[in-house]
Amino acid sequence: MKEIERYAQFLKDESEADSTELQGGAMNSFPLTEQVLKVCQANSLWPLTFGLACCAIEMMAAGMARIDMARYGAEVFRPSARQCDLLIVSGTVTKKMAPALMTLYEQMPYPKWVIAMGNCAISGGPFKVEDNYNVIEGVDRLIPVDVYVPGCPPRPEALIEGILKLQEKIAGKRHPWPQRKMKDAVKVHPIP
Amino acid sequence: MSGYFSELITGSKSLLVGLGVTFKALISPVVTVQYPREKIDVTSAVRGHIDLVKDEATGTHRCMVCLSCMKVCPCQCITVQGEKREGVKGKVLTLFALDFTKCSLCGLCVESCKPKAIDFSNEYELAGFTRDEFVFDLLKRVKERA
Amino acid sequence: MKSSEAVIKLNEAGFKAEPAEVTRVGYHVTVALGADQIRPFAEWLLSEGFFIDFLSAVDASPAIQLIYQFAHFDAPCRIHAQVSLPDSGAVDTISDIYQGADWHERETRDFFGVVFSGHHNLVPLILCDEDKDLKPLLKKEGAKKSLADIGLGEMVA
Amino acid sequence: MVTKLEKIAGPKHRFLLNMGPQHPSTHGVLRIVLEMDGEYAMAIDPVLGYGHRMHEKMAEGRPYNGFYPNTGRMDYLGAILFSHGYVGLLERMSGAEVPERAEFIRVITAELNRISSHLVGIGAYVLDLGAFTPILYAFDDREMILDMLEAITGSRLTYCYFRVGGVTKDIDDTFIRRARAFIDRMRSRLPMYKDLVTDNLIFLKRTKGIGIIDRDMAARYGITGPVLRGSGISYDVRKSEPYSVYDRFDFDIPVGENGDSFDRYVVRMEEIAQSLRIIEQALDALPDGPVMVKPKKKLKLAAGGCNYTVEAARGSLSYYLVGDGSDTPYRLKIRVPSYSNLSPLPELCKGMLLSDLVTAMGSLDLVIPEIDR
Repeated sequence: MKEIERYAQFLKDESEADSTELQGGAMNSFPLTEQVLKVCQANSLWPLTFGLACCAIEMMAAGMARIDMARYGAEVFRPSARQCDLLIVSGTVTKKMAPALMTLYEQMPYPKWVIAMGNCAISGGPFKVEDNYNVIEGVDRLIPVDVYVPGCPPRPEALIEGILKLQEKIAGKRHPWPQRKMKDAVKVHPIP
Repeated sequence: MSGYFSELITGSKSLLVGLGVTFKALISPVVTVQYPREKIDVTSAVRGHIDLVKDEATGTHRCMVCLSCMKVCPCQCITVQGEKREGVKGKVLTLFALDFTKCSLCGLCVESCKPKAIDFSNEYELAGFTRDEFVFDLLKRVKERA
Repeated sequence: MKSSEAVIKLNEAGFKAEPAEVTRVGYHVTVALGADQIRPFAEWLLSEGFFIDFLSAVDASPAIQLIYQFAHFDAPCRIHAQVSLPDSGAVDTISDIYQGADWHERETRDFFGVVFSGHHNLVPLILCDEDKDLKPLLKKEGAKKSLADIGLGEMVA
Repeated sequence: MVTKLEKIAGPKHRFLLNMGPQHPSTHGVLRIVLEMDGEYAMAIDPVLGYGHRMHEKMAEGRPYNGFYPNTGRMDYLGAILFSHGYVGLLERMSGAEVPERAEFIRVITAELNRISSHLVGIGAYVLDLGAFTPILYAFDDREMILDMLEAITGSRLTYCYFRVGGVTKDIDDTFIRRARAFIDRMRSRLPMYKDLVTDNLIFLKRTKGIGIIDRDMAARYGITGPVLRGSGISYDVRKSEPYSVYDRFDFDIPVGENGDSFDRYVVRMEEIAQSLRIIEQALDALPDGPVMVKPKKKLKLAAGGCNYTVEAARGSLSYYLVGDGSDTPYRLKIRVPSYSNLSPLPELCKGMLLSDLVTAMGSLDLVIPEIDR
């Protein structure tokens, strides 16, 4: 457990120290370019194909026809961490899984973001019990987390909501271009 | 050699049949829901986090601090506190906190509640920047809804 | 094989088998085994075409009870065997007869610390390396109950 | 076995290859350490435990009804089937009465859940083999089931719907109408899956003759479920040890011929058709009455061991419970089907090409958190 904690501290320090510099690189000195870059980043998040438990099925469902994640540029699930900039931790992280998860996070190139999906990833969820000996109580103890999506498991819409929140964090606006022009009125899609 | 060509033909045929399925899907109605512009018509049965029910008659909650929900919860995510007050029968609710990040949405608390003071909300699309956002003070929420 | 037939055959082969009330306990035959009988028992079952359902343990005083369950593909016949762990803390492996028992035995070692002598690879399966001596399913002092209290007493050979 | 490469170049080409725990075709968090000879897997060592969530330990620390949410979280694709086993076990031990209507509703929802589980299994399997499109259709059909189940259970995946003595909510006319519409739709979609996948030459070439399981191997490893039935053995707990009201329905057990990956896939497709038959019969014969008999306040079970076996989506699932007279289990052992179905992998895939190993493993239809519990 000590080793895992040291590794987590290392990842945290690294991301805090260099986050601003690494996220935009030299482009940070040009505000307009930076803004354009950020809108581009927000509109083409590439998640990692990484399912841990129940929530992974809802993550898959979010990528399928009904709730199409591709509408937000986040459909390109990459099997390799080195091609991704979004890690969706969808499920329970166990003690055995923790080093692998942190390695995956480290393998991702900057800029990178993390969504903790589901109660298990947020706090251990239903497995945060007295005699817990194997479940990590919250993935934010291991890696920095940007957006939390609670639920057990959250509906796919909640994951989309999380991605919209993440876009808000990256680009400063809830609906960066081109989705900004969306109407406010919400239509209800009936089930036959 | 003849096997090679017959395989080539059956293979091409199976591919064309498969493409036909794709073509049919192309002209069939769209199934994608344009969330968040469109929302699926989720039923009232859908389980969001629990919430205190507002009684229309009295304009307040119906909880009588029997603590049965707190005891039955397998995940220990509910904290209920009450106190005795002068002139009031039974206890008065002072705190009803829900740590939604530990909840497993099993519904045992709602079933165990005799006065039907708690029910599932329909908030199924939560997301936030910290985990503390999901520790709800349900008593405050029910008062705000008034 | 019918369960009544299995009881007769098991007794003929030298194992203490009894028919069980299936609507109450969910298995057809109970067998009380001695620790030295496990391997012949498994060999007999394999030759009769039974498949391994699971293998596990229950922590109780005075000794951990090992539970073996086998069933048959062709007829409803579920055989439930119980073995008392000897003082040495080790029983014979059946992982070379029933290869499926390999993981079950490793899991039982993880959770209860039972050693299966003769097992070819008794390393932790489920738990991580630093927890290999945790034995999470062993009862704490005071919580452990006697065999009679948990209703498994009458089956010990 | 000596591979071509080994004949030419000797055994020097062996190297270790790590597959997982993050790998798209391990269906979750399975890790496999492979000793490769060129492209051939010569030794296979699955490493489990990346999704171990202590279900058996948790059962010992909480009342009997506190374990309901856990049952749905082991095999999250067939959550209702796992709940069915658990409530069946408690009912057998406590002798609780279940209204007939509740039993029928249990069968209907369980079979719907089985179909949705098989749809994910098939879609993900074909995705492993490189075809992306079928999973879109499979999930589209699955969403219809989830809409139905969500309307009565309140959740899409990890249902907590069954209770000792019945089910929490009655089904309504909307559910019955949707279920009947779904049966018609699914029956019209099955030929489409046949056109798209089953008849596809590439799929046939990838799966035929890969990963053959015979009867002896099945017995030695305790393989059950569609994986076993693909080998031509018609073992199904719903028929051999009928539980609930399964003995009242007329359905077949589909079996394969050769026991290869293709047969396992076909068996799953045919099981969907059989499940539709069961649902149709159950809807026709649905009796009236209550759906829940409220049990006594706290469930306390007498001392003694009890076993309950059901047919889950992936094979036979056993709960073995030892009670001690209190309101918590003394020991709960859960025999999960995928655990035994995965264990022959080292023997099954020895000397296989790596791409065939993915084929064989995908056809076992694994859910890893179920294996690790």
